[in-house]
Amino acid sequence: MRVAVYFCQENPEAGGGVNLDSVAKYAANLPDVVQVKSLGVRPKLSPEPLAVEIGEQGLDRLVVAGDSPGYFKPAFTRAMALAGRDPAEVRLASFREHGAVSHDQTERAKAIVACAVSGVPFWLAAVPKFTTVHPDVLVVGAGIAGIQAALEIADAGKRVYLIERTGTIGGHMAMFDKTFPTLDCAACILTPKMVAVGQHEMIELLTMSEVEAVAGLPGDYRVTIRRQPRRVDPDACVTCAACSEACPVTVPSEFDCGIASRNAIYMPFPQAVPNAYLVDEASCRYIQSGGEKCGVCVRKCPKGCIDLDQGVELVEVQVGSIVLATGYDVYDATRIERYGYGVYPNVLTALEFERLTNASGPTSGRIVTQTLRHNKRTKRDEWVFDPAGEPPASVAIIHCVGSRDHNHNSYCSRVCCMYSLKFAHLVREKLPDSACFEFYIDMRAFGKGYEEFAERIREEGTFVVRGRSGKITEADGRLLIRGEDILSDSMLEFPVDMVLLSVGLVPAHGADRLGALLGVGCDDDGWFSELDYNGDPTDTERGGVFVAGACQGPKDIPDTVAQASAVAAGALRSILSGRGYGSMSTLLLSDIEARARELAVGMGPAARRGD
Amino acid sequence: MATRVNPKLIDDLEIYGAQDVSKCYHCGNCSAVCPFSQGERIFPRRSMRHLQLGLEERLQADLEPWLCYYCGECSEDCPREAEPGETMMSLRRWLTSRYDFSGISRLFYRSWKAELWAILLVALLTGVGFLLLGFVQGDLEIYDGPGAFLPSHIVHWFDWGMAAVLVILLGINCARMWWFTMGKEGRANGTHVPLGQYLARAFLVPYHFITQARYSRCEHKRPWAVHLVLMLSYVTMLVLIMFFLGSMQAGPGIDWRVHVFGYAAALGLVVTVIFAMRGRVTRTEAHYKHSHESDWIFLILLLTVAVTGILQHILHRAGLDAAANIVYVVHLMGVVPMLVLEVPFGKWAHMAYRPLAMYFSDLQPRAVPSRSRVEPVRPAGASSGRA
Amino acid sequence: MNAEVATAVETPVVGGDGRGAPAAEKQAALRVSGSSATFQPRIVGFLCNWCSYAGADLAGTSRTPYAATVRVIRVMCSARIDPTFVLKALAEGADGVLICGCHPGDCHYSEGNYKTMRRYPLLKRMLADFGIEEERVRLEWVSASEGQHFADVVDDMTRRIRALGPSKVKIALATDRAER
Amino acid sequence: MEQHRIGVYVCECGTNIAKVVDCAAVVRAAEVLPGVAVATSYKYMCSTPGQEMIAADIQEKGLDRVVVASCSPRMHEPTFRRTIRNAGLNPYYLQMANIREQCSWVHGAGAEATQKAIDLVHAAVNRVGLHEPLESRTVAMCSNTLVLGGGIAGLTASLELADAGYQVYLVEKADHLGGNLARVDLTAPYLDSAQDLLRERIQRVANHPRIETFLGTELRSLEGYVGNFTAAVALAGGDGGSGAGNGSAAQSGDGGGPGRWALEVGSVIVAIGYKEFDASRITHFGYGKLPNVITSFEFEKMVREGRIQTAEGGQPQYAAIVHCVGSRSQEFHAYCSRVCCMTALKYAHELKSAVPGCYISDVYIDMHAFGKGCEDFYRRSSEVKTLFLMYGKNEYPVIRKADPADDCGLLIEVNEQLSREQIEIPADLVILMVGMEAREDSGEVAHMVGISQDKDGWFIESHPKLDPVATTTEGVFIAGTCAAPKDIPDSVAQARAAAGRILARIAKGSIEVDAVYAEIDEEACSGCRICNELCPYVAIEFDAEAKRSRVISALCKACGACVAACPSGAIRARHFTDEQIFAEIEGVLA
Repeated sequence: MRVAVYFCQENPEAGGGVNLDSVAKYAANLPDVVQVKSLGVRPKLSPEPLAVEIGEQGLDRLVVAGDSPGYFKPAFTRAMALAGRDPAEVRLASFREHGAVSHDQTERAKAIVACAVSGVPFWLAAVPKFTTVHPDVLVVGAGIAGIQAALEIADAGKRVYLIERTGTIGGHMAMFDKTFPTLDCAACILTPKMVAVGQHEMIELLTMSEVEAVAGLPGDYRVTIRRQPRRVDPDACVTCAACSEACPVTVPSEFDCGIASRNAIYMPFPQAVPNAYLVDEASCRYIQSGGEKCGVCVRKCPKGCIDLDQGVELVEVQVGSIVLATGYDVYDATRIERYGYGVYPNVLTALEFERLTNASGPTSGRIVTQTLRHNKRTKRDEWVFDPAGEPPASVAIIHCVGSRDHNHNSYCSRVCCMYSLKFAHLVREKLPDSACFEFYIDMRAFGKGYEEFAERIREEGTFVVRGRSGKITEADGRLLIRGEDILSDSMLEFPVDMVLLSVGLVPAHGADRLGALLGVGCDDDGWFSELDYNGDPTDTERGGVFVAGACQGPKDIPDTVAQASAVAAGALRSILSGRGYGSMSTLLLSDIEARARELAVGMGPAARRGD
Repeated sequence: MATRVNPKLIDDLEIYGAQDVSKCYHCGNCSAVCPFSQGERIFPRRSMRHLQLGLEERLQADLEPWLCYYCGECSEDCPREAEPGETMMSLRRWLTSRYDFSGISRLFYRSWKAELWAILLVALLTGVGFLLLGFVQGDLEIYDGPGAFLPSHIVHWFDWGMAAVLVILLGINCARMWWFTMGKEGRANGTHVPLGQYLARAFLVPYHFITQARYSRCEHKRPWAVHLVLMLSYVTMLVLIMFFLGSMQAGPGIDWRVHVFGYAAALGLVVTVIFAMRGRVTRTEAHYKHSHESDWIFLILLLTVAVTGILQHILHRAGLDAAANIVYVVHLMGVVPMLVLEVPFGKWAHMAYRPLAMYFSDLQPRAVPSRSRVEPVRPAGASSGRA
Repeated sequence: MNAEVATAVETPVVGGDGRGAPAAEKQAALRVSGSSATFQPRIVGFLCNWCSYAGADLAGTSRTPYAATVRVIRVMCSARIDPTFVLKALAEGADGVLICGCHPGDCHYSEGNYKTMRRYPLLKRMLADFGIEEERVRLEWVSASEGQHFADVVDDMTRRIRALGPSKVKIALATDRAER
Repeated sequence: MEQHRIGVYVCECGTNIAKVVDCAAVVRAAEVLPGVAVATSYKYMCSTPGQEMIAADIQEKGLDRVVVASCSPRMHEPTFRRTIRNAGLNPYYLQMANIREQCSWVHGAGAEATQKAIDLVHAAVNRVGLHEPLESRTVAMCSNTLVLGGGIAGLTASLELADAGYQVYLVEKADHLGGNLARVDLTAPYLDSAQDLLRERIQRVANHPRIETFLGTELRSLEGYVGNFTAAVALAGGDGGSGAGNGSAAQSGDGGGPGRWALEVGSVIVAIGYKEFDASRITHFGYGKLPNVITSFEFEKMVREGRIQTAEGGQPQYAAIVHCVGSRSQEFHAYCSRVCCMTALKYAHELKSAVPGCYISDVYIDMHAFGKGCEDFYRRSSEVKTLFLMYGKNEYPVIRKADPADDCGLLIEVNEQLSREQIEIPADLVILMVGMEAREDSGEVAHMVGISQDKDGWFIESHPKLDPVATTTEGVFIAGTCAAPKDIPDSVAQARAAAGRILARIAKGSIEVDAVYAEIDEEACSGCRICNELCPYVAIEFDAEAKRSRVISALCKACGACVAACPSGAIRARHFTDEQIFAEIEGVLA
């Protein structure tokens, strides 16, 4: 067999990755390789001359190597056809796609080329050595992904350590009002699972905890967890609220995205799990004053379960598998000045609106504009959401805020279109006389029942405008919104009472640090990198470490849940069989070469069927 | 009747500087941030669309490119780096070449070498011509008065000749512009603008020409200021040369009544040109990011003219008449190509097209149905409403 | 204790209710179309757990309004519905009985609904003997994806029974009680 | 009848119920009902405090029956059963009144809705008094799994289970593995090799000791219940296809015979995939009539074979790609097929590569570039000057032959939305991005394994959000595109998810099955055997000596058909007894 290797780079930036010269040298010395050519970045290929070359050289197989070499494959395939060779014998050696991204992964790149040359799929040859696996599992992050994964594994009778950074599990989903497209309330479907987690005998729930350090090898990790003091005994607390009623401090509530306030000792929300109060160190007067002032909650607590002097605790757990489900944060809308978020009181982000329209939110689900109130304590006028406030007569929803934009995040956040439509529905449902406008670029309603939902929203009388609004300014107390209505070929400029910004998703803060601790890479946008985009969307380069949900890339609830269960499968697979995969980094070039050689025998040409 | 898409047009426009137009995914951001995008005149997005689709007829009839002053905001906010501002600029270049009957402009924009050679050629001819004139009838040692190397009255006549040529060339192109944007379009949708309106609104041309009023409405003010100074200086200079050349050239004493204007204008020209050049080198401001070769040629030419103009004036005052005369010839070698080439066929044509565009865009809504056939040409846009 | 804490925050929203409005209109419409404006029939619905009950739930999740006349009793399969259930319901004063099952061929238990289908005519004959208008008992196929259909069925049946007026049995019962 | 101590709990469900139903009134009405000891309402009964409230009352106030008036029992019955079990009550001492889905969400605020809620609660109270303590039985969990469909989803699921060390029977109807993906050359958005992905999976499956592959084989019937199914598979349509893999081994035990196997499995994964939309159904496109109008899969073949050319054998100078063929339309399929947009962009790149000079028009409605790396992929295709044209939903472009004078073979006329122009696009080759459809045999399969389909024929998951791979039938799971259109990563994730659910069960070794089934009072039974024929699950056996029928409870699925049919009223449907239902009837009509 006579093989030729062609190097071409699709992406100039990514070209800086592996050391192409040394890979080329290596390729030249591989058996069967008769020619190696470097075609540079985005080469202009024309099949005809290639065909001639193939004919002259009598080539049986071409290997196209580089970052995303698939961009050039069709040219080679056609060349093979023109030269009368088997067009299926064009093999890809995709560096980036197979994890050879940086300079120190040149060896990996060589292995990828070696596999392609011998016509063996890389993932078939590149299988790390198996390791024995400790039966316990660590799940990091207790949003819906973490909860789902933890429950599935625990239901199989395996021990799960579920750690969560905040004081309660539930994540973002617990903040939502309704969920698209079926509009059943998020609480109704999530709280049972939260309760189940709280009650499950196989789940060890550690809230207010973060991964501090990771030691050990795949299958046997020793993880040190830093546990912030809750300062309230969750088992003793009966959530009687005596403490919070006594607490003199009020600060914006994180759970309500700052549109409502809480005390320094508080419950994130009524259905929180663990269902107990906790003390916010940053705002607690006692702690800030070093025990000098206040401490009234301790005196008020009928069960004496508050210990304001409780300290940080380091917990070490031994686990075989680690599941990353750290989820996402929302894009900081203040970074886009022209939308005036943070300047105009009635420009809200999606999450703020979720809380506003939520039955358990500060206005009991009434959609109202902010009203100016005099705060006696601070002696200042403040904008507040008053349940008796004025409902907006018109609401504008702007899609793709911080997404699909080179100046911000170039990627699509995947969920915004649908939740924006959901908002439109909620507005029209609760305020039938109000007008609602959606400014979108592409209506990405791709899931099961989504397109139908989008149609329904239009029928409900929401004005759906194709064209992203450019600016928001204030005009006599109302918000003046300006944008192009492309489909009706006209400019729009009209006042509204409320603007909702469909902010995109960004990786949760600290995800990069966690990734570094665990040796899990992140892509250019900061999302955790999966092992293989298509084949292994929930595995990672590091053996025994899995990713689930939005921390791997924006996702809606069904896709997140599916991934969480998939991860559970991965963990259970290795637990039940007692053997798990090691890390890719432990693979030696020689191993892969050897394996590729033995597999090459009996590895026929590509499956070509179903025509 | 459906219009045929021409995917090749964007390749052609690339030569005029529109490199990124294909990146646009039509979010409408640019139109929304542009203060001029209003009512019927929606741009830059719509123009970008016409360009992507290669609808030449439409583009040729569009006035929008002239209504954009390239403040650069749309380009800064563009989510896809499609450079709407630069696209509008390129469309202006393209339109200039379309309006031009001779095809020279098209040649210049597609090959800067050709433009350069043409300028050099004309400059050479001018130089030779004036040297002959000088040596035949005058004395190199005399700058002014009897026996002057280049007597002002002759140069003056020459200037008027120039002006006539210029007006004719530019006039024809302006007429074509009118035909493309008003005449043909009007016919297409069976309307015409009554002559009365043309007369009533005619003041708009000088108004916009002098004040650049529209430009001042852009978010960024500085480009407007710079442009205004440059333009006013240029016009002042033109007036001085056209009507007061005698007293301009007179010397060596300084005749403040005229020269003070000369100094102001010269200063204005030099400063703004240098400012523009600096901008195009540093590329900090959006509207200076991309420079077409023609932009550089234009600036360099203008600078030479200004500098030589000042220099000959100084030399004359310094009593170095011979040197002054030589520099004067060089000066004319710059002026002439500028007038016969740049103004009608090059970047400078916009000083005519822009105010005209304002004028026409003001007139278009005033069109009335012609007695003949009346039917709208655009498909009525479906209402955005309860779609 | 927690109950108080939580309920204290909550005060039911009245007005500004989008879902309520259409429902109300609908009911108004029903009233005028019905023979007697005041009469609100009571219909007992026997729904199979797998298709029809899910269908009725779907009507809920997709907020499809329908008349508040039907009272649903869940059974595993329409085949479980013993004729005596229907008679019992009528005897207890129901103005109508609605039986819903999966579409023929879709039965979760493969052919339960066929049995129902076969039983139905017999049931009708029985009713005729008792002198009960046959429109008061109705068999409908409602699948898990037919929330709208279920709503329509209920509304339609409500309209028809309004036209019929209260069931004789009911009146008899009423007078009966009155005498006692 | 002995006095009970019944607790009635009315859920406000935030405002979902409270805004329409006057919960306080319901509570007042419930309080006075016979046997009711406690009646109260709460914001979220399903929340921890809510559940704790019930538990506390059971212990402190000695409740022996519980009624929860809230959402549909299909949602929270398990939750509250668990609650009262933990509080020491038999889980079947619970009755729920559905006052949300079937009351507050479908009725306007007012007396009627509240009255209905009261009636439903009354019925529940009546009924719950008659509930019996039932014990759900645990049955053995067979660790074998049947996987239907050898596409990427089926392959992935099989490997996941087999790698965990459990037997898998992989049944593929076609004569080869790989499914629809076998026809694909490159995957969007990174243009990696689909064949490598597939070869890796197939190779591993082929060499896996725990996977038994049946090619050209289909499911004929599925008997039994979760953990204990018997699947009959047989060669498709009698003809062997390419033989039955290595399937002719041990398994062809009873019910076997040539080309037939009876497989003992504990769970079933249905991953039968999709079929492509038939483009000839849309007349505007002239597919099948115009020579150079082809479907995406036909183009895929061209790419694989390196022969991207027109019917006349020439190189296309203009190519056009039309999106949403059969998808997002009123006449055909309302849903979006989810993968076509990215596939279309892939084709644009492939064309650029194979036919450098070619001008490409991409005619779309909305560009669904939502996945990781997809938006970037979209940007790149516009950078290489793919011309994107937008048409309106349900305003199909019209494809027609060009005049000989034109420099192209075909013309596509479309009302272009972004320019509001009626334009025509030159094309020599038109690629129709055909959408996904449920397979013809999906109905059959659904019926055999006992799962339901939505209006489009996709299989219905037990919960669209929180349970996307389980179905209403215990032990039967769905994965991949047979549940709805999906791209490769999502299909793979779902396949693993299904495997995960099964592994969890296997790990436990046994599963609880519902305690609800029919039983025959042998005294009352007349031995008429009517019920024997009636039972679809042959769960009723006849004892010849005793002349009595008997129910095999493990097989009984509690449909109650026999109960209604028994002339001597000898059969009781546990938890659905006549008395209980009568009580309910009295309740709703009280």
